[in-house]
Amino acid sequence: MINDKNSKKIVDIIQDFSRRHSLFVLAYGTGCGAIEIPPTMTSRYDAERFGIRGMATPRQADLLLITGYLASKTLKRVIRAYEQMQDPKYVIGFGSCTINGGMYWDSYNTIKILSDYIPVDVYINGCMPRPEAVITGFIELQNLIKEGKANGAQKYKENLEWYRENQKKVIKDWKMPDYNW
Amino acid sequence: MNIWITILGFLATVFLAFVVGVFYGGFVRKITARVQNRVGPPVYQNFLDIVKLYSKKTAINHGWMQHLGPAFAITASVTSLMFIPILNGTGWFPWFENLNFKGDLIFLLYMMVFGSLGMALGAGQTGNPNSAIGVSRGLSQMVGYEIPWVLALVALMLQTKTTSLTGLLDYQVSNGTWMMFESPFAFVAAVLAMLGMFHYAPFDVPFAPAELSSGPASEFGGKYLALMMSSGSIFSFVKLVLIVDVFMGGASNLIMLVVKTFALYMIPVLYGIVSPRYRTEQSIRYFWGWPTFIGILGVIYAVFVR
Amino acid sequence: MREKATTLYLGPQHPGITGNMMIKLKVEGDTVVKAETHVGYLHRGFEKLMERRNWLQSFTIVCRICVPEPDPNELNYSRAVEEIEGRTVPERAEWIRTMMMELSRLASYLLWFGGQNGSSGLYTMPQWSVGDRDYILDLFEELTGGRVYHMYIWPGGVRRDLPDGFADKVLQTMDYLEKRLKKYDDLMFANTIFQKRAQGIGWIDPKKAVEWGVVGPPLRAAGIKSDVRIDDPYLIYDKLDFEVPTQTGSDVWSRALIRRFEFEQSISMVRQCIEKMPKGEVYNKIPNPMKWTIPAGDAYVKAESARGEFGYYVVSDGSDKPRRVHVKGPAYVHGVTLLERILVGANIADVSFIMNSLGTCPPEIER
Amino acid sequence: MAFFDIKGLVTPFTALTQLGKAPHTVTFPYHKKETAERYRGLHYNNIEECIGCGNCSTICMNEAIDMIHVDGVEGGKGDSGLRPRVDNGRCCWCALCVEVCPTGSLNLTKEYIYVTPDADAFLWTPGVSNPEGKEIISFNSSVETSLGMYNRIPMPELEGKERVKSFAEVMLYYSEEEAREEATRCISCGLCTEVCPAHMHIPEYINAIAKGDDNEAIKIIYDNNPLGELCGKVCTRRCEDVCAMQVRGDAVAIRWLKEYAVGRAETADIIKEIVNPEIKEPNGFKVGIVGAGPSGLTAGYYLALKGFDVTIYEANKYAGGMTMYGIPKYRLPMESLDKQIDYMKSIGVKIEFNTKVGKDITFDKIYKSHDAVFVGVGFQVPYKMGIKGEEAVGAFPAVNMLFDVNNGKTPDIGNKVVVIGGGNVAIDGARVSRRLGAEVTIMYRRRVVDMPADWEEIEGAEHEGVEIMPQTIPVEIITDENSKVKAIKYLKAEMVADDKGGRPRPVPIEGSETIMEVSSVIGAIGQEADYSFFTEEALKEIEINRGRMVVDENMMTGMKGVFAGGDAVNRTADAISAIADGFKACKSIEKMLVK
Amino acid sequence: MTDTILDKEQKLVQLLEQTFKKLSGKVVRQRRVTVSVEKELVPSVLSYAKSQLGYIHLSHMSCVDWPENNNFEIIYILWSPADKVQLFIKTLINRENPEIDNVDMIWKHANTYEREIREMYGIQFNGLVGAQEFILEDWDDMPPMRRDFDTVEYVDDNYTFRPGREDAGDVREEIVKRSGEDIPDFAKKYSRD
Repeated sequence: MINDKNSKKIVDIIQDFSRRHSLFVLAYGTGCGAIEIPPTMTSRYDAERFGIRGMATPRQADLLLITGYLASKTLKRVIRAYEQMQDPKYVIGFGSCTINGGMYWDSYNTIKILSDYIPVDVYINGCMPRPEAVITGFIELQNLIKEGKANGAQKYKENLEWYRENQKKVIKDWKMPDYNW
Repeated sequence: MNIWITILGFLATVFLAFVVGVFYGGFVRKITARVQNRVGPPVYQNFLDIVKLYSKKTAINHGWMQHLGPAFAITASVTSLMFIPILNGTGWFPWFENLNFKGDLIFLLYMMVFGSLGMALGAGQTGNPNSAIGVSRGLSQMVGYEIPWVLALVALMLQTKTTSLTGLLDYQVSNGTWMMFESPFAFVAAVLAMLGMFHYAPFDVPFAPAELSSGPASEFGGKYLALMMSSGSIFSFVKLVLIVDVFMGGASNLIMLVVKTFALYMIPVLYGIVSPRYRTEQSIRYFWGWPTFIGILGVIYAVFVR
Repeated sequence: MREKATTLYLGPQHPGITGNMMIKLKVEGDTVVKAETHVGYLHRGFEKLMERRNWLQSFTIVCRICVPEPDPNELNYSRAVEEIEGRTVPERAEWIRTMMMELSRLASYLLWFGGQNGSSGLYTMPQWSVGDRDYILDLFEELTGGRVYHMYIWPGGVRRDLPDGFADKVLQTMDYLEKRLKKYDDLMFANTIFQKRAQGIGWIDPKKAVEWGVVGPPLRAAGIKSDVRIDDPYLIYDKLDFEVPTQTGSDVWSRALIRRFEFEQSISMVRQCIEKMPKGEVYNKIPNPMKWTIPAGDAYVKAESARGEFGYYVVSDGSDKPRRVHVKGPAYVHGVTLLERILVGANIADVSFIMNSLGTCPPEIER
Repeated sequence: MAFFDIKGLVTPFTALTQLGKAPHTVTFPYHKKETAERYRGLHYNNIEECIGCGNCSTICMNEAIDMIHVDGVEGGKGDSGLRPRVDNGRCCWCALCVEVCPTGSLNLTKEYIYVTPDADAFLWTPGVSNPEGKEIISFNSSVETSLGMYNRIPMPELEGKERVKSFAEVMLYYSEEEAREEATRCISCGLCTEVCPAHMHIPEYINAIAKGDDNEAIKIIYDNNPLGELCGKVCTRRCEDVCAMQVRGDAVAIRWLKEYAVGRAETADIIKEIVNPEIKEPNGFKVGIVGAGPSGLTAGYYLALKGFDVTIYEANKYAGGMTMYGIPKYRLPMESLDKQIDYMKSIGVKIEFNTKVGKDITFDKIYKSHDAVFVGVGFQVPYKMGIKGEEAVGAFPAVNMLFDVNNGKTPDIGNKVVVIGGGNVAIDGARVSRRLGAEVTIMYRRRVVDMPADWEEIEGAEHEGVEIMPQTIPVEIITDENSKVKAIKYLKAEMVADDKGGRPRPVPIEGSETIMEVSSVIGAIGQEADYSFFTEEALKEIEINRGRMVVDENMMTGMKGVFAGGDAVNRTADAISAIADGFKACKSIEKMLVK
Repeated sequence: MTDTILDKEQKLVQLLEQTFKKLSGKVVRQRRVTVSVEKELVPSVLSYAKSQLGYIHLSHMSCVDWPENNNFEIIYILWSPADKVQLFIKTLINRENPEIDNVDMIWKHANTYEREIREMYGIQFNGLVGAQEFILEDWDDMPPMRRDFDTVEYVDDNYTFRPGREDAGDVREEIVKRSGEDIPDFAKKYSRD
């Protein structure tokens, strides 16, 4: 019965459903958009309704929120955190800064296009996005998971060299452990 | 008795414990949410979390001991479950009592520590300082709450002159009373110790997120975390049933069981909602203060008054 | 027995850290023996960027310097520019600015109530207070059009007048907050466990506080009555009736009490602003922003933010762009030297607790 | 701390009472909280109202706004045809773009949610991407709140009563401070340069003034207009009609700023020093120019700079053509023109005064002795009014009167003057008559709003006590026995919409005939050119259509080497067009001869 | 403003000028005094102001780059809670060899300012302890706050922007193209960016 095609499907459906409705967010406020995370998570907007909750360490988290600009110093830590996360994992880019540099487009210390360094599944418009927009972003991510399109992690593995090259361009002193994939 | 029926029955128990434990977790999240003026997740949220975590790929390797840690934890929970009578008397599952033996209460005391020790070894292996500190805190705190807990059980044993759970249950059923009325001091001491056992605030010292990320579990993700969450769910059920069995006369059917355990569960949960966290030494001092004092009172009460 | 020292990295990814910074702790057992603040994870080079932006364009980026409390930035920048240029501000605008400052103080304290208890483990409190902060953000949204980044106070006044019915909404929110403050009292300030956690922790030597550059609530908690609002009154603070509470404990508990009492004062100040606000213009229009030049000069203006003295040093060389804007946030002095010092000897359980009590906000350290 | 703090243990539990209360949660997305009235969400741009000035793009320090071509927007006068596109990967929703939008077409809306996995989808053309955005506009700017400086710095001028006493200049012009302030109003979009016939570098010189670099401003003005002061005082300034600030407020006083700048250079030497033109080595070519009007002078100036040997033949005593003789001196004082002409002379332009082509020198001779000829004769011969009694004494064209007055004569106009016409010449005639001490009435066939004269002129005339009688058609000049003007008979007219969709026509009202006693009638209904100086051969080759010479795109007439410009060529008939023609002809001549 | 109101401020300037010969001060406005000193004198002026005059609070410390004069200006802003006067102490140091004595023994938090200024301007503070890297990490370019550091150039060298915006037009150029205007080079600097 277990090997039956139909039952496998049911398992998949349950698995997908739970993946969708249980997103553990890594508690890492990388930029100023982090200030809208507390309102999103707390009583006024309560993202826990969707099974979204904060997790303290990358090992336990599924979802990395890049809340706005990334200083090159933070980028190093973000890459580390991202690589420590376990598959399947997703990234949401908040606001203008992750898309095309945002208001820090001419800053010497922030990266401009986030998807050059880590794969991003969903972008949320705003500077910074309101909690409603953040929740819409979560829902969009859930839809993508449902459709099987949230495969940023897959892309990262396949194009690891390209990503590494970009990352090393910004991070001059590359002293990072290789994580066991 | 057919061994297969026993095994099947045992699996059913584990399943029951798991489901009830996970649902309790969901209820706790819901109640907490409502106190916090919000809607909160659906009650089945913890199921989704666990299923999702099981479905995650796990690619962490910090040595064999790390793999064993969660395994130890779940083994300890399941083994403890095996020795605890879920329902008393000759209810639906009479075979449950089969694994009980004389002196199993003492065995249980050890078994319950075993999981924590296993976790400690596993977490220690990960090399994450947060884990190490969390483990040492957990063990220190355990030393704290074990004292009133043991004192309470000793009081009961002295009072009922048995070291067997079934013996205790029989005593309560045959006398038509609950030990919480028979031995109130021991009950209070046990409940206060129980606060520590459940690791809700103010005794969530080992996992304190703001201090230690998530303590021992820092390096455990995916399936390990799922295992730990399952084990935690079962284990909280185990602890609840144990106290219900010991102090509240057990339960004759499942509904009674749920009512009693849930009522008991609310004590640490509600206290946790309104309390900040103690520091480790404050926590230990707390357990070595009033709870221990009451525990000693209980022993004295058992020895001299009864 | 001397225990082996462990190195513990608190951050940058850590739930206990405020914002995005790192504290490198040397720990013996549970005791911190050495703490080192590492910042720069949020460095965007604001001051460099402002050299490229003209006087008005700079106004929109200053509020990003401190996310939890953007208004003192806007205010200070505007006041500095006004001081150098000699531009006057209509009186109504000054009142609205004051109201904004006090509302922002309330919002900041609510966030702080949340943060302080997030690190202490009382998770109900952040859920309440951060949720309640949202009502103030609603007011901001109504007034300025933005929830967090208001970009409202600009050189010459404020951008828009109060919308219709805004005063009533403010008063309603103040009533609500006052009601909620009682609940906070019950849950947090009266809580034995919180008191036990907070008392005697993170002690700052009152004799050395000034020398270490301590400002704001931590300084008042050390018994020194120092507040820019009374020392060097700006806006219309000299027309408001308020008290500056002080405590003597100089520990986390005293700092919490200071904030709690100031919360009440701020509510009353917002009410006074609404009551006494005169009618009139709100904005002394600047010329075409692309051609707006400021005569050469410099100014240091300071304002009392929720965390202490917030200063802006602005230098103009007579062109249409600032020559230098240097921001001094209270966390700049609290977050590095002071924190490194008072963390020594603390229990690791209290590191995050103490950091929160100082109101450390990394973006204003590195900008 | 008490040994056992019972209150501290119990009171926290009161928090549990919240358990029974309704949650505070906004259950988004099931229930959406209405955003504030002035919420700063996504942009909306009213494509029709937008003039594509690009001020939003300039103020944006994030370089988030690009000006792009949008389907269906063509652009034209006062519209660059570009529309803003916002890169939401840059925008910070500060709404400065809204605050500086001179037309108020750019707004922010209440809509703010935009979530997509596609990072390239954040380019947002407001108004095109969200055509329905108009209903949910939230953050907008009004004239009061906007950062645009919509009010022109008032120009100081003489009191009406003072003015009529003399021919002193009416406009007192900006002081340095006023000019700087006025110059800062300009948003430097450059829409004005397109409609300026000469395409002067308007934003550049205004910016130079705003920055206090007056000399640079003069230099920029002299780049393609050697008669800056003339234009500064009397230009028809079509640029101001399309000024971005004019949409919601007063246009930038471009003309007066130009006046201010060139007015800084008080003598020809100073002009030369400031402009410091680069005069090329003589290239041996000779160019003859007929008429020292604006077009001739311009062509001469730039040709001289390029090394040509230029000779201008002028019939009158002074250079300047119609600007000299047709514009009253309270508008354009003699000195300012002299200064400019002295400057031109100083760089090598030769002017032969009192040399009327056709009389003192034949056109043929000029044509033969030069490599190229530029004809800038202008319109000097007034149209006839075509009413009875036009030949009477005391009835004369305004041009002639102005010529006389500017030549220092005082024509006898009596004490009651009627001026017929609605153009600048009519107003000039009226105002000059006022200064000569007469009561003046202007009769115009259409309404006041239809008058082609500058509104400032009309206003000025009214201030000075000139009465304007619109919708009035004179039919007869009644003379006395000495055939001197005695009265004028006129009809009232009503405006009738034109069947063909043109502008409304005046139609006389039957029986509204009125007679007004007057001492003089001044006609100002237009002029035409005098082509009698052309030889017959030349006239064969030069095509003349409805009184104007026909030229190709190089300003060359049908006769090779003969270029033409100014009023005699183009229909707009103002100084700046003439200057533009001269500049263009100069380039063509250079192209023809040198390259 | 009458003289009596500025009494306090003028006295302060006089006192400082008498005590330190190589010092010039002026009263900028009420509650604000600016003095300029030689860089060698800075520690002694600061400690004198702190211990003798009651300027116990170091409000701020900053640095401004003036490449046109080839120097850096270091500013110490002191505050006296008793007098309620801001005292600006300014000193110029040579841009070629920028060094100055550190003052973190007078105020502990000056250490933070100095570390930042050292990193951002490349000014050496004699005797300053603390890690060299403060805000930046692995920075190998010119100290970024110096005026001659061009951040846009740096960004162009190190980062890329998202493509798709190349079709952007410029209003002025569009008009120029359509009308055939010819802007001379010397005028272009006045054109809109």
